[in-house]
Amino acid sequence: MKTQFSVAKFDQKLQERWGEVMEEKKQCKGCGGALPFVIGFVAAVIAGWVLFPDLIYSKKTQPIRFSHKVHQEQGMECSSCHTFRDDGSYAGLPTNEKCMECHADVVGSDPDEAKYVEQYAKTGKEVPWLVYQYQPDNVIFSHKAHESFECKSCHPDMSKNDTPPVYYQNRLSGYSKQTMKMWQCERCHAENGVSNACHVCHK
Amino acid sequence: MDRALFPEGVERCSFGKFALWMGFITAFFLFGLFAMLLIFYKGIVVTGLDNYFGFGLWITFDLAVIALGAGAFFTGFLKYILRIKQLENIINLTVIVGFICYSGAMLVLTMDIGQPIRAWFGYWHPNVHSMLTEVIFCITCYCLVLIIEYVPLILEQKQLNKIPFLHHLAHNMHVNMALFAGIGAFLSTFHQGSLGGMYGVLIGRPYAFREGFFIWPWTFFLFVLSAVGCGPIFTVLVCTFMEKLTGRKLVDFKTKALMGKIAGTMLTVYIFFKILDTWAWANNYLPSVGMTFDQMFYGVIYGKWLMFTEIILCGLVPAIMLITPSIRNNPTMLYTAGILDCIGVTLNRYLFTVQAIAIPVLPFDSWQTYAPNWAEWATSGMIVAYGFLVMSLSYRYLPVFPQERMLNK
Amino acid sequence: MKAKEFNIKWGMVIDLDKCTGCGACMTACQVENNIAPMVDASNKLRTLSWMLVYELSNKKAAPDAEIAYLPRPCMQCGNPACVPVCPVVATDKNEEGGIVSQIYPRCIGCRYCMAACPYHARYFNWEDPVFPKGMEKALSPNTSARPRGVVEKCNFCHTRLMKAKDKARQEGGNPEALADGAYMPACVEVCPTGAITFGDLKNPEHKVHELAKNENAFRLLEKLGLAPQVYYMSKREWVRKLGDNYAATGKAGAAKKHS
Amino acid sequence: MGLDRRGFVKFVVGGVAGTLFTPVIWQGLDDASIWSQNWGWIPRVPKGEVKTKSALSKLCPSGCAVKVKVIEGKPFAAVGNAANPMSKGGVCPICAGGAQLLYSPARVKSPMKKVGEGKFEAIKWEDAEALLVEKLTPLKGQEGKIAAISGDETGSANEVLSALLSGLGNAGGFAVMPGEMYTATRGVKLMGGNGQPGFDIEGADLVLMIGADALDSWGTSVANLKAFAASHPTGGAATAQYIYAGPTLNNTASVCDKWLAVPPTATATFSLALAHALIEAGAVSSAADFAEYKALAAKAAAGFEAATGLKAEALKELAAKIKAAKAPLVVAGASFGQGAGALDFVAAASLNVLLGRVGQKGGMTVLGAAPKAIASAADRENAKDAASLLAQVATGKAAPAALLIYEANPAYALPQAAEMAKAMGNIAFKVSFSTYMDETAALADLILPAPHPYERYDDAMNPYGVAKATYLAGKPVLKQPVLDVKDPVDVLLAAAGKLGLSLGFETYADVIKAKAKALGADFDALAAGGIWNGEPKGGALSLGAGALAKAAPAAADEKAVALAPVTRLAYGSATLATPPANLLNVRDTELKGKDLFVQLNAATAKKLGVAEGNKVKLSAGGAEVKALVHVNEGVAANTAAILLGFGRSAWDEFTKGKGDNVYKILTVSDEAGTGLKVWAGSTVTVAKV
Repeated sequence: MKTQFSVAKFDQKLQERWGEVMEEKKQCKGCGGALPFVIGFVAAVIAGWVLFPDLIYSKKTQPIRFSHKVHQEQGMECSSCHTFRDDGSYAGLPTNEKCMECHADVVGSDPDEAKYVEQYAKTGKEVPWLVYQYQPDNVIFSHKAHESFECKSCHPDMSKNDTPPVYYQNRLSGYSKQTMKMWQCERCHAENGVSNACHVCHK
Repeated sequence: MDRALFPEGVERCSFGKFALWMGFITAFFLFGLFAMLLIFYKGIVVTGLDNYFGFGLWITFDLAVIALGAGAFFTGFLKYILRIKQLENIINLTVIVGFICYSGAMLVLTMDIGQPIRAWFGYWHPNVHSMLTEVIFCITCYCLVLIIEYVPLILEQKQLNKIPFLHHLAHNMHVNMALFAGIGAFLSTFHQGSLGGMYGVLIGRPYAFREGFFIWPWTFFLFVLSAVGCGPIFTVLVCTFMEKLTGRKLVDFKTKALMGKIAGTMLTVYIFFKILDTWAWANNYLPSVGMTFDQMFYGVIYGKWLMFTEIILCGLVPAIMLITPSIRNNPTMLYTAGILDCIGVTLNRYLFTVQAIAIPVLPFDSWQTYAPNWAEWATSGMIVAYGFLVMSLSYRYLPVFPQERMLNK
Repeated sequence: MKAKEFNIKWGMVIDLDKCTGCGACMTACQVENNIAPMVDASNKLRTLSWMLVYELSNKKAAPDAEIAYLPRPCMQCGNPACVPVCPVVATDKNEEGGIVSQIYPRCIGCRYCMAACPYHARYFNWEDPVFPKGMEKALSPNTSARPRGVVEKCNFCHTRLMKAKDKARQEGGNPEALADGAYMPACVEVCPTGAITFGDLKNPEHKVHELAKNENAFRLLEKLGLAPQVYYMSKREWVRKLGDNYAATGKAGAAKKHS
Repeated sequence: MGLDRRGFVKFVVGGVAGTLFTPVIWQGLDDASIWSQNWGWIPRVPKGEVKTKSALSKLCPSGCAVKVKVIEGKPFAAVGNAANPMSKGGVCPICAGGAQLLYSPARVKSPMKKVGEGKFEAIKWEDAEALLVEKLTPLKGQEGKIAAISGDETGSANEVLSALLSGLGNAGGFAVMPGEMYTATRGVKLMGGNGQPGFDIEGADLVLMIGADALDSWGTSVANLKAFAASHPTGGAATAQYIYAGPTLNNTASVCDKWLAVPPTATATFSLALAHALIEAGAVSSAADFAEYKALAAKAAAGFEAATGLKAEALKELAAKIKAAKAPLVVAGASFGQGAGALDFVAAASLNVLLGRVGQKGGMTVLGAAPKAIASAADRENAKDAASLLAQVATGKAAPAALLIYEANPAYALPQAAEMAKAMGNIAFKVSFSTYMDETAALADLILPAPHPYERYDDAMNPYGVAKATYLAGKPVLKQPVLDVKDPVDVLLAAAGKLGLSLGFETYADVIKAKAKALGADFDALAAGGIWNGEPKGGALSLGAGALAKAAPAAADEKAVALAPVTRLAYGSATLATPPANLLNVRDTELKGKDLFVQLNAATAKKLGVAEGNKVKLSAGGAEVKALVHVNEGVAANTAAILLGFGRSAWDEFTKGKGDNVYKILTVSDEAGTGLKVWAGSTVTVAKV
């Protein structure tokens, strides 16, 4: 009996509620208009373009404030430190061995040089440089095949750079913000009539 | 207590009874949901699939429900394009069945792929040569069409329909339904065919491979025909099942018999070509690649009885039953034929999916067997439960059956 | 779809009369391609073996019983069954050399390609790769480790091809005309009897060019028209029969559709 | 103004719409898929320069000269060393996965002291070494109190062990694990020769392998494979015939021109019956015992069909082929590399004498004793065999108080393994110098972890089977071992010093360098993958008829079948359980889940009343092994073939508890005439369970 009663009551309430909805609708006609929609739209656009990039990227700085400018002023070329090995593979960032040709001991007055000598050269630990052009494991890139291009056609021109730029890392994907995306590789390959077959770049 | 929400002028069971029923179904649904979450968490290693059987119950299930859901597009086509008025008595039901089948299939597909996070690659990086791409696009589009067809039905719910905007929206959608039905018929024909094409193009799988017309192997056309040969009658079976369950008459038998006639006609056309195709396959194609008919079968699990059941018992027999008016007009016989028909088409999908890849094509390889495990059954069961839930809600609250009031006076 | 033609076609000729079934190729393949060891490796329905050595039997009773071992890499078919079916272009045959690629970051794991391949050359990562503690330090640089849920297969150690090309460039050679032996997959390199010969099938200076035309050479399932780039050879008739049933030509060793 | 519900809905809808015009959803989708492509828990692959370093990879019994590929100082792959004249760039399936074994989960990570049944505690090296000296000190000078078992056939470490024992007054305590080298050298003695036999497979144009699985698990298999490959040019005509006579259609037999199914109980009968066929075909020998030999051969021929299940015709055909060959060679060996008596060897080797092939190109050779680095070390062939030693311990005939175990696994890899392991319990202090946590280490009181081949100096003198004296040496690939290990020889030399015994060396490296010097070889060249070779020797050998005459006829047991343990190099060895990377090579007709398969041919299965898939137990000598039946026509008549090397109780998750240890049911008997322990002709009963 009790159940029946409450069911009936619920039923009644439901009916009332529908009535209210109808009422509300009538009251609301014209009120507010499109304004809330516009506010929501604009807020979302601002959040998406301004806040989102800040949220998705973490900022990191290089372990040593390495100045490409200073080295370039010494008359060094990119290829003085970024070399090819005998098998045609690319050595990429120089190791301690290379750096210590000059910096086995402190030779200048820059505190970061002293930091390098103390923390890395002396201990034999390699510097955990952050690679702006980071590519994941599934990519195989041959610098040898791209040797005819200038470094700066893909990399930022570092020769004038005194303080390494901030490293932005995508929190979700783990990629550097400057990681070249696949469409960029593909576009250049297409423009130059080079194969875009999967295995040309993937492993 | 939810009486206010019922369609105009019909009776429904008490809310308590309904809740009990829904709870019962929800239990199955939740069990399947658990399996689904486990699959997303651990990967499909929890299923019975393996290196030999990359496709199994799920793909069979998908193909079967898409074929059975074909009632929606074909009936829509007949009703809105060919303007067979009588079909309006059952058209709503075909739409709901279609919607359940397609949305369920899409959910199963998401589970079935190894990297669901990248499911959208199918749209972003499509391979235009792949039949599966065609399937992905057509199923998605057609699922949208089904939603568009389903929405006005929801909007016609007694209370919602009181809102003028929704009322008008529903009305306008109805007016243009012929357009959607046309689009739906086009899309659906293509992906039903593409599903067949998916197997027909497998040059490495002699059981499935077929020559064809232009880019479409014969299986493309056979799958379209078999789908329209079973979809309408499946809707009839669903309707009859609902009638038995609710104890109310929903659609008059005349309409059902008409659906049976439509299905029967298509099934007859299908089975004629299917037999021709099988004959040509066994006598021309197989010998041309150095294989024999006997090599395609193994033991009981993959025995010849499956093919004979599919083509004769569940193909030829229901086709004859459905095109013979005297048999068709007997309700028991109609339903029997319908059940056989649906089993036949499901079996066909199973054989093309599982048997085709069970056959050791390498002469030194051996037969492997496959049995779905609990996780596959549970998730497939979840989709069935989902279908029951949607159908129950639709039946209770939406004006699905225009004849219901009249028939239950 | 018309099969693409290439100027270079990397291929193998595997002399089954020299394969003892020792399994060094399988081990080297796992090492090169970072396949994590599997605790229950006897469940062959769930293992990953890009290179798999089959045991063939003439099915005769002792003392006439004979067996042969057949290493099965990916066939790199000229007319692959797997490529056109992939919905997301994760696999392709589109590069000079004719190696069928398989790209893990693109693959969505639908396994349609596995259903398509009659050689069972494709494998699905049922689980994430788990190496015994520390063994991940012995990974090869040549192949990225794959997550679960994607399909993978032999690619003739493609990274070695890229490295061989770089070496040719460094040494002033032509990366598109590598010398015989400048590039070889791990299984070829390791095989103690040299049962696998590898090279450019189209280059007359490469040994495989002639070997593939040998009267005892055949391809697996030639009849299906997949046109593999992997050839086998055996002087034993029963072995050749098991390879392709002679259906394509009607008799052993007769004109092969060599392309 | 307050925001009502409808306003809120509009706001949300606007927000969603606005979001569509920002990168949030699109970049989010993209980043999420990139995330799925680089999951943090998927290991990263190394980047950097790949270098190759030469190494002597003694993971397989004969040792492979390899080039180890190293990136960032870490080995990741091994390939053959083409500069090495023995392996000619080949590598075996074990050594091919050598880099991964550096990180085998079975490796002993630091010295361990036993603190209870099956319980160990990690201790420091200085404590471990002190404990070793402490335990040996009171035993010094007491004859019979210290024993050692070495599982290394070729290393100079044996000299150090032997010299150490002699120096401590226990010259007779040095024992070796039973390998073929041991019995074959005894066999040569019975034929009037002296030294280790060698086989010039490369130079032969017909190679008949009796028992010897020469293309997989026997001898210097990689060198043998290279010889086989050279005589079988791809696409060309073969220049040599290979014939295998043994119990199973194994890897060797699979590429042979002919396989003769000979049960392991009938090896000698087969050889002698073949001798008879050859004599019938006109073969004569000037050896003094030819007449006696001829009579023995005739007797064997009479029982040939019954013993082997083969037709006599097969022998005639074979004899004709041998007669037609220019340089036939008979390679004598046990089908699973051990346990055959000297007489099986003599019977097969005598065929080379009969054919006049001793000392010829492509024939059989006898290698003289090699110069030693440590003069006080005993000659290898004078060592005891470990099975005899432990049998004596079991019966109380020997009572050592300390046992040093070097690279050996006697608790697992000796016949009647369970009894051997039990006998070890009678020894108070057992030290295991082992790289891996094997069954013996698990029983030891002190485990001193040995380095992986890439972490140590090591050498190999005359790996069994080589035709001429051969010496290989290697140095570490890694600057630092990946675990807290020490070279056992270094440890022993230091202990010797503390025991007041100077062996003249401080490190194993010095011993090896001295050895190289004694041979006149350049160590650095050897370490770079080079080789030192002596000249092949012949020597007059008899037909061994005197010894063969004493052979007892095999006892016929109607109920039992011959047991043919099967070794496959890829699956490991007596000292190495199947490496994780090689587990995939094991077929599912050999091992399925945790069950081994016993292979029977259809006739044998029928006779035994068993069928495919039946679970059976094989019993002998009070022990049993359970297995599933696999009907396989590649097995000799009345023979049950089953993989050796499974059923591990230690090691790691990859091998532990898989299958059963067939060593348990190998029964030892004394060979008539030689007194050697033999178990190659073991029989078992097979019953359904």
